[in-house]
Amino acid sequence: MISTAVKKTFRYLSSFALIVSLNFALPRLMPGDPVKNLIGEDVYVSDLVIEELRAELGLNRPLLEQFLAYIQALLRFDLGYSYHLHSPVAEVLQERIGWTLLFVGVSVGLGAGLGVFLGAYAGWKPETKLSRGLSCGFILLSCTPPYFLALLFLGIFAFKLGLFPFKGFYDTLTLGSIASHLFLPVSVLALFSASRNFLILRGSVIQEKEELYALYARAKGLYEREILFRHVVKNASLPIITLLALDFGFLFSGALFIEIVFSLNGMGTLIYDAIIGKDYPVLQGAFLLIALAVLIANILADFLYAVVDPRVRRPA
Amino acid sequence: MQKESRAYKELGVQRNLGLPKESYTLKESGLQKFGKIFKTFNRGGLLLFFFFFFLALFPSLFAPYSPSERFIPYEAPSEAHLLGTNDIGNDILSELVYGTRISLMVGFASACISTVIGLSIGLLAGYFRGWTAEVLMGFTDVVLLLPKLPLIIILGAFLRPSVWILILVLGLLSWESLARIVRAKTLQLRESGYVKSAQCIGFSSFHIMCTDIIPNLVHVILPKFMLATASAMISEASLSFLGLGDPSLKSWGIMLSFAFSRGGFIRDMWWWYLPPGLCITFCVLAVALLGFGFEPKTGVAKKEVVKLQ
Amino acid sequence: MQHNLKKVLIGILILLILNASLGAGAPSSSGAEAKAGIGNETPKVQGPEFQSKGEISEGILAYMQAVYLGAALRPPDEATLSKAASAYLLQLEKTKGSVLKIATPNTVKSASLFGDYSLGIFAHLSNPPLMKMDANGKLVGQLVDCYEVSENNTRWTFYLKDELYWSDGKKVSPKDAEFTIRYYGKKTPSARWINDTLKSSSFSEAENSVTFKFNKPYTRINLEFATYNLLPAHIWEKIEEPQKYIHEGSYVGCGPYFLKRIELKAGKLVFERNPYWRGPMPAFECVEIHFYSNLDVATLALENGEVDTYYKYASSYPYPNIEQLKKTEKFDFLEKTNVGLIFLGFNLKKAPLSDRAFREALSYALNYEELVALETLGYGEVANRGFVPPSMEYYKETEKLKYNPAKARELMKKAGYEDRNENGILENKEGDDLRLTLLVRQDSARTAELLSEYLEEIGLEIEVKNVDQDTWFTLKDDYKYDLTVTRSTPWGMLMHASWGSGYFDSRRSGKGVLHTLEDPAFLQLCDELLATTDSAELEKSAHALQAYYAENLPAIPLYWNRVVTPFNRDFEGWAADPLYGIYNLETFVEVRKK
Amino acid sequence: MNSLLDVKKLKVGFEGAKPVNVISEVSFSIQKGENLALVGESGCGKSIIAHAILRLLAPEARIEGSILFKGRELLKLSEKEMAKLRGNELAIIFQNASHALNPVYSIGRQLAEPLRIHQKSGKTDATKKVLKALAQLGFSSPEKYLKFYPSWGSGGMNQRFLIASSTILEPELLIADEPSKGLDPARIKEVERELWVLGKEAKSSLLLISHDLGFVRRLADKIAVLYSGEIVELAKTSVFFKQPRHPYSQGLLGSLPENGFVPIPGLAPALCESPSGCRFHPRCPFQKEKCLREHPELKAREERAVRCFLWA
Amino acid sequence: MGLKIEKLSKRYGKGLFSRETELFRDVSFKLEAGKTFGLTGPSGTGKSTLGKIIVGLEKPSQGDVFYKGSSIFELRGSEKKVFRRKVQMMFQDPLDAFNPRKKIERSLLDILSLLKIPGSKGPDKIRLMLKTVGLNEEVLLRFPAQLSGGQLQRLALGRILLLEPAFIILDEPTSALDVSVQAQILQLLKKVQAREKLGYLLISHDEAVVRFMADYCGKLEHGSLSLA
Repeated sequence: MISTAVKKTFRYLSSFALIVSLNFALPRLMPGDPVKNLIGEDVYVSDLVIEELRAELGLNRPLLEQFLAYIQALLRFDLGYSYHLHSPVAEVLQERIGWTLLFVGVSVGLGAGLGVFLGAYAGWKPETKLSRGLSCGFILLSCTPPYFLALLFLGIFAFKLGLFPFKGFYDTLTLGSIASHLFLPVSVLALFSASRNFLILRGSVIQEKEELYALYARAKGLYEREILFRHVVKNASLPIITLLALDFGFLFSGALFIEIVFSLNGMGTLIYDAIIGKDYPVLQGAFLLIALAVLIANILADFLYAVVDPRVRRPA
Repeated sequence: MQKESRAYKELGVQRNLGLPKESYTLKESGLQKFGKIFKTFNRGGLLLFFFFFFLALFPSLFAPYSPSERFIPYEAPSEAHLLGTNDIGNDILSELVYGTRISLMVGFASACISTVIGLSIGLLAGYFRGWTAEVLMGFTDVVLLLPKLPLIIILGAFLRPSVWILILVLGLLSWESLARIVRAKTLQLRESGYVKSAQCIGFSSFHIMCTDIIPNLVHVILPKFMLATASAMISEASLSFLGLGDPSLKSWGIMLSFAFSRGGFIRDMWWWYLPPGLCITFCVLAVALLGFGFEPKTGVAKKEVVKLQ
Repeated sequence: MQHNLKKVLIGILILLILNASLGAGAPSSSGAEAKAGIGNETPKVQGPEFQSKGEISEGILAYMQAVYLGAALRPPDEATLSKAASAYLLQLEKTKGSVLKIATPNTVKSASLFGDYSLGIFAHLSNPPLMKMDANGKLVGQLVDCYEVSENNTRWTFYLKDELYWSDGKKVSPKDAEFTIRYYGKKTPSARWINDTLKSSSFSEAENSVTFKFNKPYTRINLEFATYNLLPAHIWEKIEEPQKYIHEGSYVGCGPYFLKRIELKAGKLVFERNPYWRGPMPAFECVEIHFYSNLDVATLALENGEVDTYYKYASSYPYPNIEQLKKTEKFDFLEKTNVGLIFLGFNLKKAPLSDRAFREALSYALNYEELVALETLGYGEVANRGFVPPSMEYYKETEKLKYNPAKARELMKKAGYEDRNENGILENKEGDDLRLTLLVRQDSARTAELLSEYLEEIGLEIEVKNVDQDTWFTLKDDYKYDLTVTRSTPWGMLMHASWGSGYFDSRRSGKGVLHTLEDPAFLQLCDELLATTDSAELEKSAHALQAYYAENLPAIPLYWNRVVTPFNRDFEGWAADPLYGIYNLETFVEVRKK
Repeated sequence: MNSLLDVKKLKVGFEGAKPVNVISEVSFSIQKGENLALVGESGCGKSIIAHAILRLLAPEARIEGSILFKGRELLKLSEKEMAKLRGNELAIIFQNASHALNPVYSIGRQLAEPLRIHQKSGKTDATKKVLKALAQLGFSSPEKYLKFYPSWGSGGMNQRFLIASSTILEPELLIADEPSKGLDPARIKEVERELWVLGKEAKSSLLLISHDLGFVRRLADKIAVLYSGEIVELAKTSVFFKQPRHPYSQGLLGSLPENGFVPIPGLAPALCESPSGCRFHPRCPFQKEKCLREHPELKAREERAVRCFLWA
Repeated sequence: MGLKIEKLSKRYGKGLFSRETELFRDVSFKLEAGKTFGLTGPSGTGKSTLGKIIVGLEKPSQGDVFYKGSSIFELRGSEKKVFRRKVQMMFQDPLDAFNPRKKIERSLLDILSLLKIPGSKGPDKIRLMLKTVGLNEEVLLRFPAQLSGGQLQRLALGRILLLEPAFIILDEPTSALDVSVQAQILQLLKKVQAREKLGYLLISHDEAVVRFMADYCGKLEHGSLSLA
């Protein structure tokens, strides 16, 4: 027990270390001069100014020194300064992540619920027309690029039918406004999340229902539905916990496309703008944040797993 | 032991029915019905896949024109141009047909890279235990925790837009789940009687891995390979949308991104933006369905991957 | 309710008129004094009531003070009611809640008025720069009535307009102008040249003027000052790091509107009428700028009528989308030839493009008509050899570019590029096949496709190299290409010695520029242009420069396109300038619902 | 007749790629309080009979004949009615206890489940009963096990939990499906004791399915020997062990350690390819020509029934 | 010459943070040609591990195994190869002992090619072996899953015999089998032993089986071996 915990901690730490070093190395290894990117196009700037900026950014110091400075800064929660956004990256991220978390969180929740419920049904009765249809639908869905679906949704529901607004988290800061603005993006992301959960749970239920305990539950006198929801689903949905944690990164990136399409000013558009503008500090910071989020989600999942699955927390 | 058969083992019929394992009456009949939809899926998947495969192999047979030939731009579908023409007057159908090869290539090439890496790491870590395995799996876990798509997007932003770099990045970043399954399965297999006997008999580790372990991993590797292909194709399309694709090689993703950036969507030219989108979806579907077909019916492996230790 | 409102209105009006007498003399005189040489038209007058707008403004000033600052109201006196004032207030009342909505893909990324690129442009509405470019491409005063330049071009004096008030009620003073320019020089890297070269500055409250002395001659200050947003010194002098000053609003402005809120989460900017604005009253209470990360979505929103018009800096509304918009029959379009253009740049430092004859031959290889048809969908025209589009000042008519592949081949042969080994590819003078690298950024991928087709047609082998922005900069700066497709922006065309010279002068460096031309004749022309502010001399040199372009072809403009801006038919009064399109003060003051 | 369970001419087949008949015309009955053992080698269809009685077979199974439980035809009951019987009056103990228990629920919960389903017991009431059942099965501090999970205990422990769960409602008929398979000799003793106690105290009848003859001998009142899907000998335990009549029964006893591991020659046929004539004839030391051609009937005489021409 | 096991100990879990658990310590006994050593004891005491150590599948924590007077852990190169063939192990689950993806024929031919027996002699050798273990040639064309436990266990023995070993570790060879099949296999083992002068280490928890087979036996309990 202790050794696995230690091993896990070590792995989490080294993942984090890798992410941090990757984060540090990426912009420095890649082509292009970050300093030149800080200055707008078509603006005449003397070389002296460029050098000044370079010194200001510490890009002329030896790598190791830069790395140490970087680590020190990280320890102070200083993720650097974005010259494009004119504020410390940490502040930008802090400001942006809230809404994205809300948007992703709601979608993940809905997606998990929908996926588990429908997946359980489809796995339990895989031969019915409904569950075949569901399977086909979700497989198709999981095979569609997120932005494509988002644009189609927007085209149909917002433009053609005029049911929902086109952009933004809200117009006025009221619950109704937020709900109507977030309805489409959340639906799209939730569908994606659900499609992944659906497929996993369907397979998982198909497999779990063959387990002896399911047969024994029947031998105890439980009805079909009770066997499914009391015995099979809990076992079958255990993998979803870790899946959700691992998928956290995926969902963030799915959110990226959806945010662009729906002009949501969250992490996704932040990253997109940073890519377009080569805003390295923001890119680095966002990546670090997402990686950290995934890491934390995984730690939570491990913890949750131990709580839910007695096999893991077996006493000595 | 094989998990799925547990319930039926109780019935004691499995082993001595004297039928080939694949057609154990009970097991098969149990799986037959769900097997059926998989089969219908698979037949569809196979057909679709071969359709795309032939498009990729012999585009000139299917495409009415060369993809670079130009006609009147922004034409609606007509007899001459079944899917109309795009912004510079290329025949969209021809472009679509020629795009198949590039999209499939991106998918398969990156899946090959990830499969080779995943298989070797998983196999080595599973077969030889000890510190090397610890290090390999530790590394795998670390990679597993990296948020893939954001990282790919960021790498795509930093690197110059080239299909080859894209393939490499996608391949190098998507091997870890395969490595985990392979390792889990290898660990299981190396404890099996036949590997132990082979070791006793004196076969070399290499021989054992090649003849005893890898063949028994095929049904684990193939679905993963297919799913990796599918996800690489989606990633390529997504990156193209972000403007991180390689516009000189006209994959479906690039076509789609042109359709959006050059007014196809807004002019409601569904014959321009829908076909590449549907092609991606259906090609990925075909590949994924093939993958599901290869999937071991046990699903034990799946569970093991997901569970972190 | 209505009764009450009327009462209050009347009361206030009386008050206003009474107060108006305080400053009645001064405003009327300065308003008419449009000095010669500065083509600032007197604002169009809406009705006879507005003739004495000075009075009204003063009144309103007091009214505002009363309302916002809680000054005591004196009892109403109906006798002193003026028709003008009542009309004004009625107008105010009538337009209450009216909003003009503009869609833009130029998303504001951070709420930093000073730092965000897009926000800086949008802030022209609330904090207009001193100068502006008029519809004909001429530089005229915006906040200044006129300016003077010393003989040696080192001393510039700007005379500010009277009746400019900040939205907090303070008068705009020349100190604000001096502060603004100094502040920009100190605080932004791109304006550091000001800090480095500004020897001294001074202002005179009496003359309402501000003077800048530079340590070397500068001839383009009037142009430069068309970009720096005027800032209220009393607010910004307290802000040490303006770029880091993230503030959602409101901001004090002196334009017809002031920036009320920056709502990034809702994806919009909200401007509100500046209560102290003394010009003609804008017809809307609010102007909202809506951001769309995705162009298609912006278009859809426009089609649906969610917004009234579309604006993107230096760009047209996407041509492919126009047709769709026309179908709705809700929109009219404003067209203006773009100052910026797409051009084929050459690496003049390397054979064969260093050979004028080769370039000459190459110029006949491109199918300009088709480029116009495919790239601009007809919203453009074939360019002249003189590069500079007609929307620029001192435009000179030069020969039109012509497509004639036969002639191109013939000229190639004449210049010594011939396919002697008959492999379909021309050889250079040494006998090697001509393989040229066409370096493009991803947004010009389509153009590159067409160009390589044309060039291969005359027997050149083209390798298209699609790269990202960064790599393009690097390769371009290292001269690792033969041909490249790039674009110039209106600002880019004006920089350096103007007329696009900034893109070619080899003595310059910078992100978007090619710095390939080191021909002394060209450099001489640039220097001449940079040395004068005299319009006659400028015209002469500008014409010479365009003739040089036409003769030597340091780059080939692929087409001149038009900036098309759709606007809702229910509105009228749109105006566009070559630099900022419809986003100018004139538009916002003039535009109103039909 | 007041048999508790009366199985008549039970036939079970499976529809597959190639439909097979695995059980052919098996008939037996169990009286109240009587223990019957079904013995035979793996693959002879013992467990299928057990599952057929509880109707737990996959839907592909074809079941013919009749199974009367307390006079009710089980094969004609609806799934709902069947569910009411299962676990309540008819219970089963699976061989692989560790897998038959749901890994994610506590023992307390799983043991209480039958009470909740069939008796709608409240929580405290159920807990009380569970504790009692655990105590009965020899757990010294049963409270400890309420929050215990199957994966935490050993196989033997789980076997006892499973027995507790299956017997908590004191079913009238308990089917024990190979309860001794895969267990240590010591554990087998424990299970044996519990089953014995159960029969004595709860007055449950027991249908014991096993291939372990020693185990069966100590528990069962009657023994039915199954070979290739049919009963070849049915007799009282004491009689059977003293004097097995069918050649297969004789061979089976001969293979036991105490009889010197004398093997039956040849291999048991697979269920789907039963030989014609007497199914045992290829391995029978006493085979006659008739045995090759004709299929012998099960003939009853002197409290036993044997399917052999020799027995005629 | 026999196989001498001297003071073998096995401990598990030498991790940084996990406690070390001792499986058994100081186990010594001898295996002799033509004789059977029966090893019994409750499950979980390391009987199988002991067997695996002797065939070299696992390493002991302490102790040594001597074959023909030299320690088997110090053998290198070809010597090691030869020794490995001399001591073989038969496992509990016969189905598990064959690669499910290979036909029986393939599995056996692989061994012949390992032994470098020329292709012409192979079929004869296999036929002979099948006869020894009492199987029909038809089994060669089957996959392992198509054979019964008894058949497979016979094949497992036959496969070992192809290697011409001197000692076989029998790890619960019959506990997965039915009574009647168990008897068959035990008889077969005896027959082969008598003919080939093999030494057996029979690991079983079934004392009746051990009594029947073994010439001498020991019981592994609480970590140590007591000889009887």
